[in-house]
Amino acid sequence: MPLLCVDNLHVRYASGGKILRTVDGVSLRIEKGETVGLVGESGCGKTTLGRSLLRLVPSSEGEIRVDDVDISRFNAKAMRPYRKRLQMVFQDPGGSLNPRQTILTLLDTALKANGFPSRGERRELARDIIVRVGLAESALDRRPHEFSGGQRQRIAIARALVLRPELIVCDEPVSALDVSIQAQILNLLLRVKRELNLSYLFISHDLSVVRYFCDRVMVMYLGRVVESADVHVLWREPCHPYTRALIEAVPSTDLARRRLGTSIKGDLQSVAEQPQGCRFLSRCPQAAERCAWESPALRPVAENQYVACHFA
Amino acid sequence: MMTHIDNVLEIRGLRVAFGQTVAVRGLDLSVRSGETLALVGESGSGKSATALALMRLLPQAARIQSGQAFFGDIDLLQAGQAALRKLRGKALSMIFQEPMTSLNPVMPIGEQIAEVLRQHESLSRKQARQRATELLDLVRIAEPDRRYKDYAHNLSGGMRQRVMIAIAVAGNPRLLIADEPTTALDVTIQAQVLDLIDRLRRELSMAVLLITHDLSVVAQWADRVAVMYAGEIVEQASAVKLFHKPGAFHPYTRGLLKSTISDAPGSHYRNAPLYEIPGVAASAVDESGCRFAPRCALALDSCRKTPPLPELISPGHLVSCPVVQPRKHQNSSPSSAVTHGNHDAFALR
Amino acid sequence: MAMPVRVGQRLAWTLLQAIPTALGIIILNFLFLQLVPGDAAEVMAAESGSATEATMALLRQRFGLDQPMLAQLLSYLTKLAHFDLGFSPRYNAAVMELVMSRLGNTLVLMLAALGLAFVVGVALGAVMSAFAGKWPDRVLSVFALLLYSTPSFWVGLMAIVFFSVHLGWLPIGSKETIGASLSGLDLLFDRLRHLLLPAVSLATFYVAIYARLTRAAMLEAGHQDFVRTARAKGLPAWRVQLVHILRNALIPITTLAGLHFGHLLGGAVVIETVFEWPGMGRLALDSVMARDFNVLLGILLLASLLVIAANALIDVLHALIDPRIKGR
Amino acid sequence: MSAISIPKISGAGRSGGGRGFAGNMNAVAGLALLVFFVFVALAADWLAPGDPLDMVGPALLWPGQDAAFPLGTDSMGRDILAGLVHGARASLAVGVASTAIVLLIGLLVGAVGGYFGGYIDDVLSRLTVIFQTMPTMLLVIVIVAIAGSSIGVIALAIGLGSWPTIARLVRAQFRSLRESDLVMAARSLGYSDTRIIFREILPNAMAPVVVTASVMVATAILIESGLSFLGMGDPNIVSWGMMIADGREMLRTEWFLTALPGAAVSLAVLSLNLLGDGLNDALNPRQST
Amino acid sequence: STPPQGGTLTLLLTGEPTTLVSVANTATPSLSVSAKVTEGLLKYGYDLSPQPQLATAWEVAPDGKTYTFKLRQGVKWHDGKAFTAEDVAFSIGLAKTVHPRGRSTFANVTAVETPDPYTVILRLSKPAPYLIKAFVATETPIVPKHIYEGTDALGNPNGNAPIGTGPFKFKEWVRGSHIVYERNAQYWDQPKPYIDRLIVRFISDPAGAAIAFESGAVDLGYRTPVPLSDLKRLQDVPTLAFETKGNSYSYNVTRLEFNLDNQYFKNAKVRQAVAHAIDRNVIVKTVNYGYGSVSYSPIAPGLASYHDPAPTPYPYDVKKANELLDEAGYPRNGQGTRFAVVLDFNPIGQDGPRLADYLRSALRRIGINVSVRSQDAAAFIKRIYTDRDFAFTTNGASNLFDPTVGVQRLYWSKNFIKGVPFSNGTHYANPKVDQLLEDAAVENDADKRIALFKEFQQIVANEIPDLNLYQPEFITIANKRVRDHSLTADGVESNLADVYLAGDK
Ligand SMILES: Nc1ncnc2c1ncn2[C@@H]1O[C@H](COP(=O)(O)OP(=O)(O)OP(=O)(O)O)[C@@H](O)[C@H]1O
Ligand SMILES: Nc1ncnc2c1ncn2[C@@H]1O[C@H](COP(=O)(O)OP(=O)(O)OP(=O)(O)O)[C@@H](O)[C@H]1O
Ligand SMILES: [Mg+2]
Ligand SMILES: [Mg+2]
Ligand code: NI
Repeated sequence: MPLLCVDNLHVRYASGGKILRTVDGVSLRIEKGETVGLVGESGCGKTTLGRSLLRLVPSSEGEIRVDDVDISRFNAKAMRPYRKRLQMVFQDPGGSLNPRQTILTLLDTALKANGFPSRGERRELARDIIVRVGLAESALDRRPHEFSGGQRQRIAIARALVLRPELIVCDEPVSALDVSIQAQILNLLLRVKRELNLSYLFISHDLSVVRYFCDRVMVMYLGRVVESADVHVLWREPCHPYTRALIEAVPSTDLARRRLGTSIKGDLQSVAEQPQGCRFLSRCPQAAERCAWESPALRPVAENQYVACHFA
Repeated sequence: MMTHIDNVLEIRGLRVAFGQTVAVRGLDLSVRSGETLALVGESGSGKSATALALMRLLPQAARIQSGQAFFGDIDLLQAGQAALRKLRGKALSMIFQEPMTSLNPVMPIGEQIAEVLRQHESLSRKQARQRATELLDLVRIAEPDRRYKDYAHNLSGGMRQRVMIAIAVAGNPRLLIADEPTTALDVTIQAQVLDLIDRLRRELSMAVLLITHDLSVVAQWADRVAVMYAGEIVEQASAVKLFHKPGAFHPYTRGLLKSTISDAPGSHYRNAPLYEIPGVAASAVDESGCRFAPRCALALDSCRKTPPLPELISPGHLVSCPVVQPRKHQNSSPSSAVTHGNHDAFALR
Repeated sequence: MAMPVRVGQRLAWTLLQAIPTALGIIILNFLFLQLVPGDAAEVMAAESGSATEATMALLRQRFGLDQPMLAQLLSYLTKLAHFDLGFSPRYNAAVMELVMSRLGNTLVLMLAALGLAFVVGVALGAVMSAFAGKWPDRVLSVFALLLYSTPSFWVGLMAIVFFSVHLGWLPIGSKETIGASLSGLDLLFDRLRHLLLPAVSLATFYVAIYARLTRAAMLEAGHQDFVRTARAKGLPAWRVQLVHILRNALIPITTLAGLHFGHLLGGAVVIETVFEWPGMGRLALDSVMARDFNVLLGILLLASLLVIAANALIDVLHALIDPRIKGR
Repeated sequence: MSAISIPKISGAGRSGGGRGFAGNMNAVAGLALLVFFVFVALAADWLAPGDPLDMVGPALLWPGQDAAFPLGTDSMGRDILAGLVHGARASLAVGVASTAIVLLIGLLVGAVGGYFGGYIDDVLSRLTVIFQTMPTMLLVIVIVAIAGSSIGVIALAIGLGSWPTIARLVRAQFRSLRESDLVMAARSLGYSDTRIIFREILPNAMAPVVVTASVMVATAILIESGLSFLGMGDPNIVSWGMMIADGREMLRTEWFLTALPGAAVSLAVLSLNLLGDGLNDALNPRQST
Repeated sequence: STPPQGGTLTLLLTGEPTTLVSVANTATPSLSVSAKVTEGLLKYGYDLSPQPQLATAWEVAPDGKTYTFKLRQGVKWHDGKAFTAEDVAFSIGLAKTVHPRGRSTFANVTAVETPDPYTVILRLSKPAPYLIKAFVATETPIVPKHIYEGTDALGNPNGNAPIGTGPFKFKEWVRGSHIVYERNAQYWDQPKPYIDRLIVRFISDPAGAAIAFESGAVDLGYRTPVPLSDLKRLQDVPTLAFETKGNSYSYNVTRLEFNLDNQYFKNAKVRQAVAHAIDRNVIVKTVNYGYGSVSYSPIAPGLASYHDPAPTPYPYDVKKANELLDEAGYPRNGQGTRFAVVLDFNPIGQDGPRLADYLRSALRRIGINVSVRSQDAAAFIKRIYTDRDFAFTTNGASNLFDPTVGVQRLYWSKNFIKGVPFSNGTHYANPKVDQLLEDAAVENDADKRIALFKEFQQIVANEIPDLNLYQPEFITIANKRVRDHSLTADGVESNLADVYLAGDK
């Protein structure tokens, strides 16, 4: 039984009188101990999807099953026990930490709200976790702004970890950080994953990071999953034209692969303008007439590889 | 003093401070005409401060403490406002990092292009409009006539950045400074934008100072690379030298390259953890010795006392590190061996 | 969407939204006013200096005060549904007529004050922001704060003493030379002369606000990226200030101008008293004192509609200044 | 004339010289002035013992004319210095009390509406609009007519007339903060709504509120003086507004009767505004590193 | 020589009238304008002696029960209709039903007869010695029957645009601003009126009024239209003239009224103590800037024949006051306070707050801690006369044209009526006083009547249900070019037919 199983999830925003179908029928599953990557262009709905899994934004349709229990319509009270199990790490290392609280308070509050009544125990857990993410114990008495970006991200990770979750949704946890610090955070995430047998939903727009970090990858385009495959498979044989373009566009330090100036045409669209057919239509090099009116469904093309394209 | 005949820009000893914080400390750099010079370094190393100092657009809190920057026969750092106004947007232009906010939200984009034209060429309103439409076409914006009246919010990030490019190249600049022009954009759009800049560079024969923190971008689009650490250039070389052979010399550059996730097949977490540069970025206040020394595995006692001087280790390859100078190690072992050994040493930590 | 359609839709939407607000205002105020001690009959009797039981009963009946409270409210709302604001037995006149005779004067005063405050304030603010941190900024800042902190009636009284009495340049009180029977340009000029002092007195406070606001908004806008772009284009400083910064700064300033309408109307009570300006503010004060609640309710209703209309106007203005705003 | 919130003066300080609160000369001057006024208000009984409304001397003495009354006496022979000193207490009390009421209502309405949104927000917004469209001064006058002109009622009335400004501000803050990572994180940790509102959002939303509130104290002082001008002040308490109102009849001859309390109002309002500007700079997140 | 013709006179009012005819409303602003258009049967000299206006002759029967008026002939209403006895009879009937005090003034009138178009006869059940003074234009206005008959008199449009027989015709009323009257060229008393146009401006802020006088924006105002404090300065303004005559139709007495139901003030000793604590001379001098005269009696000194000038038995004596309070059982506590009471002041008029301030100050000296309550007129009236929720109050009452009309209402126990303003607010009840007042009301013999009133004054001076303090002096201010504005008892309130502008073209 997968840890998390999402079926045909829809999230809609009302914006400027229009309904944005930001997440439009996404299904996914995450096994215990698995790291699933979610890539896609800016604004395609990655964050929204990640948040809706944790019921931080309401979904309008679809199921979110944890251990086969559908939590998608639970109220705040019923969600309580699940909050502990599903945690989140945000992109902005500082933004999710209350600037007015010390690190100890931050951790302590999280523990207290999740049923750790003993003060001594909470302190112990906080101390333990802060060391575990590679910070000194003295960090507990300081406030977020006294730390560097990388350290703040460690604190955010510590706060997610202190509740011993089973799944952490990591929303671009390293995008705001420098390469040198990026390596530190990724190494940290990997270490705790091994230690605690965690699952990750790892959201990123950086394909190299996803490739390094994930077991399985899902590629999103304008609210839909267009391809989903094992990470090695995807790089070896990308099937969707968008996935291909994406992988091609990744710059490389390898001078041999220096590009010759052929980039994919067209600009990124917003979810506001959703064509009837395939959403990639306007930028697709192999678009055909059929693509204009028939929206392709996600279908298996190989073992563990699913693609939403008529021509894959 | 005049610039070297081949150089569009020559910076000497540029020093910029924000109050107590010294953001740029004695930077020497020259940009040759027609080339793309990449300025790389981690966040806060002073890249933007350098660029803004050249444009003389630093925030009020900042102060240029010393240095010269010759652009032709004009020292940009000394030039008066009138002279600057003549240069900016004409011979010297700049694209900023944030395409979302760099355009005036309440002015049609076409007019924003036309504005710079009317400022520098004495064009009539109509001619300016004509030219602006052509520029929109040049940066590959479809239906330029219609788009002329659009506002920034009608455009996607990539299109906005292209409009910025149109504004920047409107005056046929000799030097285009591009400060992280694509960090806010997607890889596919990033490729489009950088390709466009590259094409315009060739067509308009301008030089580009490309500021970025992404080494792979450098490898893809730059001719030459200058690596900055804590307000100083620590290494300068052609892209070929740095990424190919003989490779980077400065321990910081090497650390950077190493911690960048490789795109070689087989780079996956199950195979090896990532390399980390130990320690945290240097604080901008203390100022003795090599700025990288606290994080450097090779650091000698002397490194902490005397600041290293840049040395030419091969034609066009400058390194500011006395320890890794290849000739110093020539007697004992070939430089490549040294580097390998060091890699292992780093890995052990 | 074409601009006129956008504007039209916006107005229609605002009007629709105004109905529940106006109804809320009426009902809330009606109930609220029930708490006020004393009634219109008592006031009239008190003013007359004497009364008998019979005259009191007569007066109460005329004011409808002999009816139960809910019946009064219901009959008021029924009348309102027929666009009738009721009748004031005190003035022996329809409330609509009373209020309308004052509305124009109040509007003129308010618009003049607001316009003056806006123009002067924005100009001052622009100067302040251009010299931010330097001495012209400091001097003007303190000046603005002084304007802000000086009670308007004090300014008004002082202005009368100085300009009207000492110098004899400007007339005192009222909105025109009474009984002069002027016409055409002379009338206009006469009215402007009468308008000047009240408008200036009412404006001072807002001049200060707009100046500070403009300064802040322009500095805020000045720190935005697009301003750096404009400088990087080699544009002259004045062009950057006026074309790029000011236009963007106007958006938050106009928002506040809309909100000020309600405040101005309140402030007008005092200024109208000082300058004997025959406006709604005075009438409102008088009707509170006289417990003539039909009139007061009418004024409150009209005032709120005015504020709502002003805000709708500001919205339209926004749509003109700021292309990002779309009609809803 | 309630406080017109001066939104986002964040730019103001950045160029205003030094960084941070202490570096800002204006703010320090404002604080010093305010501390002085507060001191005077608190020590009023000690500085000028006795009832300031008492007729203690000959009427209409000019300042300096009689050493016993250094600032002169008014038309009833009351000591102006004593009036000013005790007036500081009344004026500041009205300012502070009404602002406290404004904060109480404004924070509650704004926070609940902004945080929960939806139906509750619609109702509260409508209520806010209703109060906002009513001319503040008129509302204050009506409330004073209902409950009489005692200082408490006046403060309450000014508070009731001015809260929409804060409510709107708080609502806007809450609406934007409720979508922030900060709140998302809190929700993902299973925090209760009350905890999120009071512990996570409120402290981070307070900066502009504090600034506006300091300006509001100033405006309340002005409204009180306007009210006194219209003859609706509390007759048992000396306030600066009342002194101005009393003195205005003699504006032409004994101008010091209005000028002295007028200057006091201006200085107090000035100090609060300077302080507000300073707070704005100090609390502005962009300002602090 | 005859006065010059022409010019515009601007009259200042401190409040705006609600109606322009004082048929059912006797608020001061209405009184100020009413007579300009709507005249009365008689006018009165300073000593309230009757003089002809619409009536040319009048006769009161010796038994005081029949009044016969001969009317002026050839008088026309402004709409051209002829003025007749029918109009007078109708107007008196109207006064009896809708006028605030007409019901009591004309209570004894049982019939109004009009034997011919120019004769009116009033028949009374009992003598009413004050009645002959009640026919002034403002008190009993003669309105056109043809306009009022069959209508609701209070809502009649004539109130907003009056038609009368007076020297001025109504032209326009700009609400909130001013009223314009034009000269009535067909006025029965040619060549009056002398001025072409009369403008009435409303300036409610007294300081603003002072400025308006100085600058010449207004010409004439009465009942002290400027701040008392400013009068001294204005007296130095060369263009202004001051007049105190022409106020005898309505003398006021400012009083301190006790609520005799109040736990403290029902005790005569406490009232006496309060009386001893008050120095009326200081009040006149400081509170009222010297404009007024001390009065211990409710009948104003101005009504010289009735006024009792005897000094109060409770003169200013703080020591005595303290002793009385000790005796009354109210010793001082630690703070030196005996008890605390709230003082309400009548907000109508200028002197209320200042008098209250004085009283607070004065009573504090004898250990009574007074806090002043400020409220507007409506709240005040309700508190005093309807709710009776007060301890004591400063109040003013007009003597009107006769003590029976203006003074009796304040002391007569039968006039203790809740809800009726300016009735017996103290709740004073003394059968002897009731008797004296009732007798005086029907006493036809002038001397006897005076004696009755004197006795009444002595009783209330001793029992002090209220403390009469002073008669404020009303000042009329005029630009020096304005002449003959206050020739009658009602001064500026009269029809102003005699006014002319000297030196004006
Ligand atoms: N609260 C909201 N209300 C309305 N629209 C929203 C809201 N949040 C997000 N959106 C819209 O939904 C779309 C998807 O947003 P989302 O943040 O999920 O994208 P993303 O894939 O995470 O992008 P990025 O890479 O930039 O983080 C965007 O077009 C965005 O404008
Ligand atoms: N307005 C400012 N006030 C004070 N210090 C500043 C300011 N702007 C930049 N700095 C400091 O100057 C140094 C250099 O900043 P700069 O913006 O040039 O870095 P950068 O290399 O462009 O970084 P990034 O990659 O993040 O853009 C940093 O240490 C930064 O903290
Ligand atoms: Mg996102
Ligand atoms: Mg930068
Ligand atoms: Ni206000």
